Amino acid sequence: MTHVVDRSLLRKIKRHGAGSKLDVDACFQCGNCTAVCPLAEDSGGFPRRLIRMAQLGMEKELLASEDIWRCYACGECTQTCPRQADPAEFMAATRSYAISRYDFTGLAALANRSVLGNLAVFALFSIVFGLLLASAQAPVSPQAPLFDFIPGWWIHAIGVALFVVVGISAALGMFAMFARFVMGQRRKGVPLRLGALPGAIASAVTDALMHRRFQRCDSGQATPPPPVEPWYLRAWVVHAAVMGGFLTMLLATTLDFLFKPIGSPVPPWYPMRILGLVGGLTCLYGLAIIFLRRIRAAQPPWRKSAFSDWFFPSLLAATVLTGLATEVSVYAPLGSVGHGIFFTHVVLAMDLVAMLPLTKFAHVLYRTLALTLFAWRHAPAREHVTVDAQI
Amino acid sequence: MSEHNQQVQPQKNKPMQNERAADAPLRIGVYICRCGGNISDVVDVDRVAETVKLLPDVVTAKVHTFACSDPGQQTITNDILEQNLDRVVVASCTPFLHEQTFRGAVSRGGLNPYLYEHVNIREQASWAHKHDPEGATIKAIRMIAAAVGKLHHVEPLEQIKLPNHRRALVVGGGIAGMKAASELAGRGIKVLLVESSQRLGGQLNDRGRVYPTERDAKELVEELARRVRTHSNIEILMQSNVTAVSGFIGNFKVAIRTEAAGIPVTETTVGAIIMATGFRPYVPQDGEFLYRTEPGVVTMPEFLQLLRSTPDAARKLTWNGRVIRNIAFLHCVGSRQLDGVHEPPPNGRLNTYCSRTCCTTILQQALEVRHRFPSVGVFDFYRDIRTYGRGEENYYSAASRAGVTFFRYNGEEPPRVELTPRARAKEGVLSVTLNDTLTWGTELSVPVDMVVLGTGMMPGEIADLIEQMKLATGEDGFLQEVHPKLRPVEVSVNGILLAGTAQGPMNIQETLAAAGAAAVKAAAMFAREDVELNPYVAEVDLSRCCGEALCVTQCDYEGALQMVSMEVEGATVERAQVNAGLCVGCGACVAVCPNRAIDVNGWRLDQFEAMVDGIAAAIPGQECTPELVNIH
Amino acid sequence: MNTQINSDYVPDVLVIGGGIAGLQSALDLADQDLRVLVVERNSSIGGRMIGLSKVFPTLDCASCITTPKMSAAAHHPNIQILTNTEVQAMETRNGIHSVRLLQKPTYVNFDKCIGCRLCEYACDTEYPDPFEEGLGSVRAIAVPFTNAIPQKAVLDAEHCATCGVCARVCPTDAIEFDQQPRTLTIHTDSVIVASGFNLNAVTVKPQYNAARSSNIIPPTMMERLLAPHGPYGRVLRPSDGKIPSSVAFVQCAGSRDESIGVPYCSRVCCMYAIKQAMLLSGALPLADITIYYMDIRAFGKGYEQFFQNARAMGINFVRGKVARVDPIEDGDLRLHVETTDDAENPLQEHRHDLVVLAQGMIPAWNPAATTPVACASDGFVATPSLTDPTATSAPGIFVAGAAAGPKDIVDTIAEAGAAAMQVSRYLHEKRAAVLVGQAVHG
Amino acid sequence: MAMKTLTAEQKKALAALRESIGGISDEKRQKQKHLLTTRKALMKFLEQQPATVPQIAEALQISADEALWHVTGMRKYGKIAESGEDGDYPLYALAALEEKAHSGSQEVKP
Repeated sequence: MTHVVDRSLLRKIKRHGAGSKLDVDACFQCGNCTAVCPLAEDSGGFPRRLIRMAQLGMEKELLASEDIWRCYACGECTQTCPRQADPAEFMAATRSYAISRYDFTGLAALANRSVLGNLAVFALFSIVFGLLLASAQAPVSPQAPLFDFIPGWWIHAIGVALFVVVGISAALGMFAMFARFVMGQRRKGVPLRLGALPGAIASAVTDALMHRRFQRCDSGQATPPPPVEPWYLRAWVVHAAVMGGFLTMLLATTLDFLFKPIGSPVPPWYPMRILGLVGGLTCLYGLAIIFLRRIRAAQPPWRKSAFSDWFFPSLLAATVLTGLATEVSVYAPLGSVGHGIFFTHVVLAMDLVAMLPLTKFAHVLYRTLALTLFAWRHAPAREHVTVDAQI
Repeated sequence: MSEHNQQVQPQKNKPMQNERAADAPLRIGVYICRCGGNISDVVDVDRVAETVKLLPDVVTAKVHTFACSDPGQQTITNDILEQNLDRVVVASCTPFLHEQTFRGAVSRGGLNPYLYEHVNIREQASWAHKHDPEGATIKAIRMIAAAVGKLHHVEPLEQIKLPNHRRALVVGGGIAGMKAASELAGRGIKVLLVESSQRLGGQLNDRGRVYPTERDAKELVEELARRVRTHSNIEILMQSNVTAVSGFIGNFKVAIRTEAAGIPVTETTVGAIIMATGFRPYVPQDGEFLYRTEPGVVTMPEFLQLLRSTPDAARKLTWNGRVIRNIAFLHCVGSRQLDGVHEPPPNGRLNTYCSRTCCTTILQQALEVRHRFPSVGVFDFYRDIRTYGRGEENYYSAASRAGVTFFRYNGEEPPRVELTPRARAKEGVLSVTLNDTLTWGTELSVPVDMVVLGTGMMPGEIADLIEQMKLATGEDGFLQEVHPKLRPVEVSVNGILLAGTAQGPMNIQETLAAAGAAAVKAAAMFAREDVELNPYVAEVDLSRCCGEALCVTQCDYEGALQMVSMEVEGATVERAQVNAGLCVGCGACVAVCPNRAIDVNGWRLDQFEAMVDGIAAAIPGQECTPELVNIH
Repeated sequence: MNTQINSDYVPDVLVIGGGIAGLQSALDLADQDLRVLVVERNSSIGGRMIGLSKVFPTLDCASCITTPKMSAAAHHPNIQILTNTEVQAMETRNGIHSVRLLQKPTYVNFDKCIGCRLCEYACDTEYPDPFEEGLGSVRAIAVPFTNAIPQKAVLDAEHCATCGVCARVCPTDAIEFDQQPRTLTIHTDSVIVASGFNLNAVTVKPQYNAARSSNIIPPTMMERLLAPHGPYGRVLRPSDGKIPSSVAFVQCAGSRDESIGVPYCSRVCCMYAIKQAMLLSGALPLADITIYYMDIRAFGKGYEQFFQNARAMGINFVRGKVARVDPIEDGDLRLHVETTDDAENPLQEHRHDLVVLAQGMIPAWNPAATTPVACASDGFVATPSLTDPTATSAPGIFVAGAAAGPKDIVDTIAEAGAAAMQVSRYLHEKRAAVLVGQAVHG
Repeated sequence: MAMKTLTAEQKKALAALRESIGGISDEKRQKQKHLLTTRKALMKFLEQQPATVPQIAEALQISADEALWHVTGMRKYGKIAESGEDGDYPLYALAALEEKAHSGSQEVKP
């Protein structure tokens, strides 16, 4: 079966890149990016192979590949690319493109292609959640507890509904990717053993949580001599701080939801409060480092930033900051200002969840799925992996 | 450095060879070159030196790492002066490379340069018998013994001096010819420029812009044409062909026929001939990539013509009434051909060489298409992108960035050009299919409306001139230089020089440089009043010649040997006479003369006999002589 | 002082650089009875070429081609040569170029030195030999190398222990410890810039780790290893003298790479890598030899056949840009490459015990800083004329060889001839104009 | 080799040269000393038997590349010569006194 070349795919993907700066057309297929990548394995697929797929319009193959998600954007490829074609940014743009293609609502495509689209989707969600919350708002005095200002049950009701919708949407997106992957493997005639799937899931989730792969990017194996950064500045630690902080806050919120009666007052040392606070601060630390790097733009992957690179951390930071302010206002009532902060926090938190399957944030899901698929694809061959590749 | 200059002067006060007492033994020096290791890795040069030292009259035998280097030459010069040597043997590489070098060293020692013998123990011993060191060593000894034998029979010779016509013939009015002509004219040398067509500028007239300057080829042609047309030292003959060439360096007789009616054949004399006959573009065979079968398949010259004839304001590129939406460019059409992969042309000779200019030309056109017609898709099928020259890699990166899609094929599996199946014909009537190595060997098919064949260069059609002038061509069919580095623009016939693509594929700057290089050799030659030639020509012994003229009938070189009338003892008789300028010293005459009345100076029969004796003699210092023929 | 040339010596042409380009230009001019002064900043003429082993595609030994030209130039009555001399500045007034030269002291009187090397044998200070790319050793006073011209000893003050033994053994009292640098200004009608090229450093791409292993070498070092009288007399790797069993050539290691600021092709690397590979397979019949390349650029006459011969000889060609070279145990190196040759297993690691990096050609001298000659954006001398490719932006100043961009020897020699032709035409026309002017005004 | 004594002018010029290169630093002196002692030790070691570069390096407690450099220099000036191979490494031995290192011409004697 011959493939018929189609140039339009690359144009579409480039729209997801950092402005007009993505120069991936310059790629002359030398393979430097793949060979320099600390994470490239076996097929040597990425990034060169993925760029080639994009150049030729092999969309099916591109979307069926889990490889785009295995990249942690360390920027080594971009730094050393002989044509300065910016493979790392290409990978990021392709991830964004894939999110848009996996999402059936079309909102992802809108949000990811342009600044305006991104803001529009954000505004849309904010208005919807704002109106929904406002609709149940009781007229209360500025001194009233927060959960009298907006009833706790109403927040929970919207929250649960939101989680269900987002869950379905995310599941559909992940299924879209999963199905393409399975079909792709079948086309290639690669056998997949169902029995190996649970093991693959387990290893992928641990990988993701422990940042095992991400650590390889920071191993100093790549560019010598490694100007070894202190551990607290390494990219994977920063990423783990954001991720871990966020998950901790999510855990604290969930535990609150499950075990604490709504609106019941608790002391500041209440374990879930402390958990939330620690999570929030950790997350903020990570975000601060990320912002600093993007502002300094000293080296890839920070040199070029798409709007979405700013948007998602900003949304997260805003959510955390309003959350912390809300905490403060619980113990030191700020009156209607406190109510305003609380309202904003809830809206932002809901935006965050709602935009999960649509934005960069979706990589939490897709990357974990990709790691699973990768582990699954490799499960039968595990015994042979140890052969030294040296010739 | 002043000391070098002093060494140039021969020591006049040294007794010359002919002043030697007749019965005094000769004093022969033998110098054996290691040639880095080219010789000494196989031949035991130290043993050779020790052995040949025992040969009659050899007073010194030395080994040197690079005899041709300055210290090596200095050793020889010094030994001649200090040890009163009167004969010298150098055993090294081919005389082709360094015979002249050592003649110079011998001259600087004050010795007649023809009292010197060159023995080739590299090509003929160490290289030929790489796996038989013993045999090679013995052979080297025997060859040196032959030279030593010969040296007992040589006399000093003087170079032949012939008058030098300070006028050059430039054959071909392309940019190479025009450049060479204008340089020489500017130097004050008369030039006759002969062009077979009606216009100056040759192939370049058919080009658009030239890379990497992106200036119009017309500008270049017009500037050079203006120079040659306006220079008083240049005479131009258009629509003219050289029909006959005879003579020799400094004194070539050429006949030129002009196409126009009524003009008689011109005969003229020139001192040097510059061959600037150029190339011709490769024309694919019928059906090669569907050429001449499908109108959408065109060669690069045809495509250049299309681009040039399409107005700048045109929004669309059309060909044969069809709008072109996608174009494929194929590299290496008619170049880098492989045995067993490509169909040989009727002459049976595959073009195995790289045509050097096609890659950048293709990329330049691809870029122009993308710039002028942004909606046209451009697809490039290559083996290796060879944008080697200054500024050329920019075309490659600019073409990539302009959205040209590249495909890479293995030489063994060229892409196929096919008619598109009816179902997909709306995307393009043609398709190019290949196993793309950039896409992990996947078979890809690209529908296009036009396929441009990146055709390369072929040798010009100058078989008659090659025959006339006894020029050599290489395996590639282009004119062959003597040596790519030592004598890059000279051919084996003295006085004939190569300029530009007659010698092989070149781009414009390289062509202009080659033309300049050819011109400078001519200019140097014309800086002398006389032309000096090697004295290896036949000489008639009138006391033995009986006028049978067998030699004349045997001679292959017109005019070299003629019968002339002369007075001998009162009677007018016909005797053979040699024209030293035309005689090449081949010896065909020597073989047929029944009276041994003709012989070649420097290679006389008695000298050959002495060489044979030298080879056959017992190896000195060796009790049991190894077999004479120890050669595989 | 190493010469008797003074400022009152007025050559017709001053040639900057005594490499193959400069020598060929000088010879072609001198053969037309023009007086030529060649200025060379090293201790010997011969340039880059004299350090090569053999040359492609004929596999002639480089010395066999270079030394006769060096010798011819040195013996030519119309050619003067100044070694150890640099051009400091040049200015042009009324068509006359005034070139300020700096002659560095050699501490040896060249008129007295007879090249006997007794001083060299007596000296007991040695330092890494620059001619051998630092692999061999040379004494603080020495004749630069076997084929050097002039064959005169030169004292290296930086490494000299000032013991004076050289002066004590010199049979001709040629050693002059009190030599001082000397400047002189030469006035001339025309100049040829033939200042050649350098290679960018092996460390230019940090991913190749050349700083961490002496077995990652530049191609010029491989030339010396292969040269008939190279430092080791045979091919050994520099870290421990092992006979290599697996040698890699990494192409485009210093050119065609925008990430290191050298986007252009260096033009000669493909061919010399193939040549070195062929010579290596002769020197080390058991060794594996691999050339990692992006495009093989065998464009010249006979080059493609040379490449095909190398393939037939069993030299491995792997298409892919080497991304990393990591030093591993036993002084060996591991190369990381993604090759497009192998669809099944493209991402490969290969172990070698010697790696040659094809470094990029960069200009050896920037004339734009001190002379009227302009350079182009690639750093090489600009040649703005469409019809006269050896003309620079400054009238009367011409350029030949690698000073005007990377070039192989064949193209360099042709260009040197072309530059010489341009000069002789320029001088002829200029002088004719002066004669006409005199006739008119006189 | 005939040794002359330096004239007063030569001594003065030599002192001036020494000064112009900034004198002979301790570092330079140490380097020179190291060169001479290493060469001496190497000669002594090779008196026992031929050795490879790694063996020399181990015996002399220097790095292998330094050992190779010394071997190279001493080979160039005719002190040692190659004598066979041991595995992947050439062996080096003391050169017989009459075997001078290659110089340009065989008959040029130091």
